Amino acid sequence: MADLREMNEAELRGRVQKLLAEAHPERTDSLTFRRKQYEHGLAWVHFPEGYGGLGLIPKQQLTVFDEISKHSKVVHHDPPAATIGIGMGAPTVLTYASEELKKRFLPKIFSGEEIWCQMFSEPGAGSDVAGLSTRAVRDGDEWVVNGQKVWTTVAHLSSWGMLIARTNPDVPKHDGLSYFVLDMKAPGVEVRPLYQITGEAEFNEVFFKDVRIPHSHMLGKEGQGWRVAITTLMNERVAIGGGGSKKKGGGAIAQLVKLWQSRKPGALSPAQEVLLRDRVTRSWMDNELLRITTQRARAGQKSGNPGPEGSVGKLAQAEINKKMWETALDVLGADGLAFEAGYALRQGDFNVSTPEALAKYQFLRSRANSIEGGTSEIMKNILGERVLGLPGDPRIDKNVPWKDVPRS
Amino acid sequence: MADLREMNEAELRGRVQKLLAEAHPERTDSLTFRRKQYEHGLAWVHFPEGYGGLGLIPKQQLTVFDEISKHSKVVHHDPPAATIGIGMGAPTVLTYASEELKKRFLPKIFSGEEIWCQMFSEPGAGSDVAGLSTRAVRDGDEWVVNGQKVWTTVAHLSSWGMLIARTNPDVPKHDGLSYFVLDMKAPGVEVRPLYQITGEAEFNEVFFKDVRIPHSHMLGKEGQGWRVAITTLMNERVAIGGGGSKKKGGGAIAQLVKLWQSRKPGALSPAQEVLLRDRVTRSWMDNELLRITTQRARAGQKSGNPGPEGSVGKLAQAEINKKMWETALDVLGADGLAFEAGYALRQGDFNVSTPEALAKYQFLRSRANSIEGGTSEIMKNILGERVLGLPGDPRIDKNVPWKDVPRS
Amino acid sequence: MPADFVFTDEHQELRATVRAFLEKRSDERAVRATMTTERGFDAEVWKQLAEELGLVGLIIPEEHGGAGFGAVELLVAMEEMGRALLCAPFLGTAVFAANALLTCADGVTQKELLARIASGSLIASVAHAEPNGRWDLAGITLRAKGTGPNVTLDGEKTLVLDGHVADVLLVVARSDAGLELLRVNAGAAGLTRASIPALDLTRKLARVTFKNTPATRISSGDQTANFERVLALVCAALAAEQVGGAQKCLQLATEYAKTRLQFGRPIGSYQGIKHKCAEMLVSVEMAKSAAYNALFIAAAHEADFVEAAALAKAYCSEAYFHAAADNIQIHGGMGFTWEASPHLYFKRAKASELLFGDAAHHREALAKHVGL
Amino acid sequence: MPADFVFTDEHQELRATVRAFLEKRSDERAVRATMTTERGFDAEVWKQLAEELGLVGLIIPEEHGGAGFGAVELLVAMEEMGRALLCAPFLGTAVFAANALLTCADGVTQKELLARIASGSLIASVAHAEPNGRWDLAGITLRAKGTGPNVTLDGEKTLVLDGHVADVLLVVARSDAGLELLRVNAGAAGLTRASIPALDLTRKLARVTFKNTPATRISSGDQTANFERVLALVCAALAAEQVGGAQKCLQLATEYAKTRLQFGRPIGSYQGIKHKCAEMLVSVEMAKSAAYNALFIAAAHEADFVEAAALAKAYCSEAYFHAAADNIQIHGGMGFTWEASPHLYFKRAKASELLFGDAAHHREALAKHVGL
Repeated sequence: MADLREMNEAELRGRVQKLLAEAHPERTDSLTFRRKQYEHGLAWVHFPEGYGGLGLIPKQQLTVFDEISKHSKVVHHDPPAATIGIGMGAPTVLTYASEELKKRFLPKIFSGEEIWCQMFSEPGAGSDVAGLSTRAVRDGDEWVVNGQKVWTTVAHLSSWGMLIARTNPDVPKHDGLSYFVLDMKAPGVEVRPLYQITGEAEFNEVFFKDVRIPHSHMLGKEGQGWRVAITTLMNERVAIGGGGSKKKGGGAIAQLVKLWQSRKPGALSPAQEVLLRDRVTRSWMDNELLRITTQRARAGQKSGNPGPEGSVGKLAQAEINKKMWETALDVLGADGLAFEAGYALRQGDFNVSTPEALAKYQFLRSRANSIEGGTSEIMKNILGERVLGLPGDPRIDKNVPWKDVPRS
Repeated sequence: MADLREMNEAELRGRVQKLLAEAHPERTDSLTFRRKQYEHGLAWVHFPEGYGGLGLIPKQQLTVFDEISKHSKVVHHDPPAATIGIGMGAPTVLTYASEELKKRFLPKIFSGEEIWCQMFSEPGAGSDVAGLSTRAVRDGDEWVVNGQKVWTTVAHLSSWGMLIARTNPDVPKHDGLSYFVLDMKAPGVEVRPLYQITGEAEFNEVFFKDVRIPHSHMLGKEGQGWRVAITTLMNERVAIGGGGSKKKGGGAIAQLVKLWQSRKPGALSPAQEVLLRDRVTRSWMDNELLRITTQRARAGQKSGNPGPEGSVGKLAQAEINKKMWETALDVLGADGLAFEAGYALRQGDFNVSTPEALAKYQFLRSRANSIEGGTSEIMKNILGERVLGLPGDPRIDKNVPWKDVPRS
Repeated sequence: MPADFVFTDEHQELRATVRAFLEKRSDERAVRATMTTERGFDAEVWKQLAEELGLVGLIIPEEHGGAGFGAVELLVAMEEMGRALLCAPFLGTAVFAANALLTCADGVTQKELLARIASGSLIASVAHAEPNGRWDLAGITLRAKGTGPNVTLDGEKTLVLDGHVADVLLVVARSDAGLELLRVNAGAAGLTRASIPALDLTRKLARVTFKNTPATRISSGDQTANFERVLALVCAALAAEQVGGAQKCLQLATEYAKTRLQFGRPIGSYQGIKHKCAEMLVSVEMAKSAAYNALFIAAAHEADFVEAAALAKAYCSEAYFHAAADNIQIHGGMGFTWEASPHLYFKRAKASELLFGDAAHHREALAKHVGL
Repeated sequence: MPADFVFTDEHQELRATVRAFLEKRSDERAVRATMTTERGFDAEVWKQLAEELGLVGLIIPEEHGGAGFGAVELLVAMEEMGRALLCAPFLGTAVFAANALLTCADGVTQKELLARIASGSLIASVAHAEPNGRWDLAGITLRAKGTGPNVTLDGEKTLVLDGHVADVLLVVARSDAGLELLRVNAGAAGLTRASIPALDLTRKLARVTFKNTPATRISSGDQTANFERVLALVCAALAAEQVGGAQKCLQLATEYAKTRLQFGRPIGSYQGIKHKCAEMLVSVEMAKSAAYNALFIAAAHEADFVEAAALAKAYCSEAYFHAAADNIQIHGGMGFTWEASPHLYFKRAKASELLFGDAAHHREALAKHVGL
């Protein structure tokens, strides 16, 4: 992106005040306000002028929030369903889309009028995303898409989807991909909820049957899809950040401690109590050290010498989390046999009323932690190879036409 | 081997009585008696007549022992140092050696006059034995050997060594090996003790500098070394057998239980006591289940449908053993900081006076359990591939001349 | 005679028969259909289990219309049922209730109830656990009020296997005599039953409350010692069921690891997955040893059966849980979806670990037996 | 201010200096030579540590001839010493004794002893543990007999760090006042000292017995609370040493995995080894967090230091042990030979785990602090 400048604090706050003068959050709905915010270049200050930004350094966005909340009890935050579009879609569009598409997409992404989803993973391409099979075949000015995607959040609410598809099977897997913006309402697109172990569906499956996409909706060039996708994913990383809570004993572990302290008196034998206390203590330690490790990572980045502490979080948290909720269920003991919430298949979030209900829900939900966003096996490879510098597994899928690589 | 017959019980016992009449263990030394035992074909009854056997089925050997012990308080068992020759050397000699060598070697192997050792592993060839580098180069009627072997028990006591060396580096690794019987007193053979974590040396390193072996001491043909070595190793397997003790709570676990029951009163807090009791109980369970698993394996073989229970022993025992002795040291607690035995570098066995001393020795010695005789990683590959039928790792050292395979 | 762990041809045949039946009548589709029903089992399948296979009366003596088989046959049946996640009141009625009657009840009651259990026409459930969360017999506080053959009950029992559909409840209660077994019929006054929404949908549990409810004494004298043996058999049988489930998880994980390709290779060719499978194999074989040992000892009526049952429940509970958890992990994304099967085993594993006391509970009991 | 975990340029410089020195003067050859000596350390190296690097007086205030540094500098030094398996009375004299004097002793004694410790001319050891195997202060039973400044001692202390070569023993004993710190000089009557053959040859321990041995009071009033903080600092420092050792084990294992080839490939390219290394990395980083946290909190004089020290000793003890054990495993056959280095770390790891209470001991303490 073009060089970003730092605007003088007062001037920036002045611009925010102008926005507030035109549309005050306490007196305007989110949609109207966020449209205005975009027009004023206060949506993504690090975006160029005319695209919801002012070409400023990213951290000045904080000044914007600060100034808004200073003057308004109401703050129109990013609508939850819109975060993927705002966080990942917008930067990709900005970097790779045509002038026309930028103007078309960016305002509605930020306002929340149009929800975006990301369609990369496939049933046959989990850890190995670049091995994906969804095909896009050129037909005149259009591409015809057939295939299936999975693990797509908010697909059922989305107007647009970021799609990688294979446009050339005769080259090695990374080279044959292209990136599209897909109209989720187009004929042949079918979205189905994907229910999980808990009965809720946080994700969807998306099926494509002869879906047509105008060539103009390709981002980047044909065959550049992987590079474009990296841009999208880099911004995902930014969105996620380090694990662990901010304060000692905060976050999930506080729930386990509450559960432990309110355990049923007499249900545990003295010996079982000692054994479980030790496991609860281990979980407390794990969570505390995860928190501190994240702090160390921040310190390392700040002081300009980041170490491995920044890379271990995902793996550690997944395993720690699973173990913690296993302990929680054992603390519940016989009461753990009941699952009051039930398994009604449903979309949208599970609502957690009590520490007991949370423990039971998380005991099940946390099994996904060591799989979603990179399995623990893949994370160990990454740590072993990128951090410790160990050699990789012999690769048989490199420099081979995708169509010749064995697939499930 | 030729078909073996079953001799009528009485007749066999009769032959043993003849032997006893000529030389009674209570009145003859081991050497003399075992020479006679060989002459009578009662050394290895499943060997052919004239080679220390009678061509009988192996289990009739038990009748021989039974009859001897029936008539003699003294039994001249295999001399400990001679077991490798008797158990592994003899069958290999019988199968692959020339007439002359059989006559030359077998009597003295059985009598214990000549100790044999096995020289397969090398510093550079541990899990990957067939990748060994010790070279043997033909020079007229002799072979000239240079290289190094390791993990060689009783090498310092041995007259003869079973040696595999590389006679052809230009073919894939398994095809370029030949098998020799080496005179351990030959010039250029140097045996050095290999001290372990405990300070004792159970093993030796053996170095070869221009050592000459007559061609006639090659067993099998040139390039057949691996096949011959398999014969040797198969008989090792027979010699070892399944882990675990015979009776409930017997064997090593009895020592840990004794240690636990005699723990220092008041040294552990009540909570620590509960935690340690639970670990001791886990070790008790592990050992008991290992014992039962071995029984199940025997039952499975007897009933003719052996299952996976026969394959898990080595891996399970190694990990169980290490964990058990870790627990033992934690039971000792502060007293575990002292190592009364000391670390004097020495050959021959550690003598264990008390459960405490045993625990401290085994805590160190058991670390080798998951490495010696096949690392736990290799055992997991074997279980995964041979028992569960999972596909192997991609191999880059197959069908490649040995000299072109990368080595440390 | 000591446990020899030899399965006779009859045992192998029994296993083959049960497996063939369950593969037809308790496949995944059937399990999913049945587990979401209120009653929780398929009446027709239950009828076949009783009449065609004679499994419901497996451990009931022939004089009471059962097959008169022993603990080894029970082991085989439970292992297969665990493998198939069978949804049926087998553990509750055919094992727990039947064995409680055989061990504690008077002849008349035995005569009346056992035959009907064996024929599949009667569901009986033992009401044992109470809301205090304890599994040990000392935790039983419900009082049997009154002297003579008829008493009344006021209080609550919970986690009663299939209690919501039971025709007869066998209630373990306390009196001056000690622990007694009481009979309460389904229709009894002041009896209310509510099924409990369960973590594991494949095994139904109920809460039972008594309000001045009439009950009849069917045991005489303190049943504590008898009851300990009854619970031991239930735990041993459950351990065998856990072994069957764990073995199936290993099989499912291994099959998936062979067929699922990533980066052009079966994931089972990566040591990360391969070694996980190998570790599962080891613990499944150790678990088999634990469960088989308990039930061969039971069959031989040896003294250390209660100890062996504690060992079995302690070890198999953890082995099944880890196998089920690893099966999810090896299945990757599909592993935690509703449509794939791993979560069914995972929930059964955790529930059967908690049922009748978790691994730590049984290790504690074992330690006492062994004198640690 | 809360722990910010920022190492300043001065810290980095200190680390570089200490590492460079130890790589020269405490390489494996030096460690093996020193660990088999009776005294257990190289007097010349000790002199250099004191005079050239100013490490012996690291935490001793400048007014007492020390460097007057804080806990973060101590963390850096201990981490490097652990990495190098330095054989020296650093933990016993420069940390335990020095801190005990600073926290508990009267001004005169401080003035007399601290300067000599800092200069490297005096070895002082705290005699704390007794043969009862306990590490908690309540386990201390040795009585200080007599009133007034001079008392006598009869009894035994054990596991005294470098006690066999100490010029001064600082004895923790009980009197009606509570716990006191007493001074016993090397030559004192009735004092006998025997070095203990140690599991870990790189750290010397001694048994000390008193027979009507004269000692002087150097503290006033009950020192229990003070002593708890002294022990906490020793544990935190030891945790930092453990982190250094664990980090070194990870490095050695990784290097070996890169260069050791089997079947034509570096063993580190197999996931079996690679994932083991990755797990080591995770636990080493978590261990760093534990030790750094404790010592940054100590530097900031925050209230929860004792809690943080328990957390650090509990976690780092296990992390080091596992790293050392895995390092042996990854080294294969060479891993358990005397000539290879892994066993040196393994023994140090286990010994430092047992020293001042094992992981379970400190988890129990932590649980009390946190209210679990």
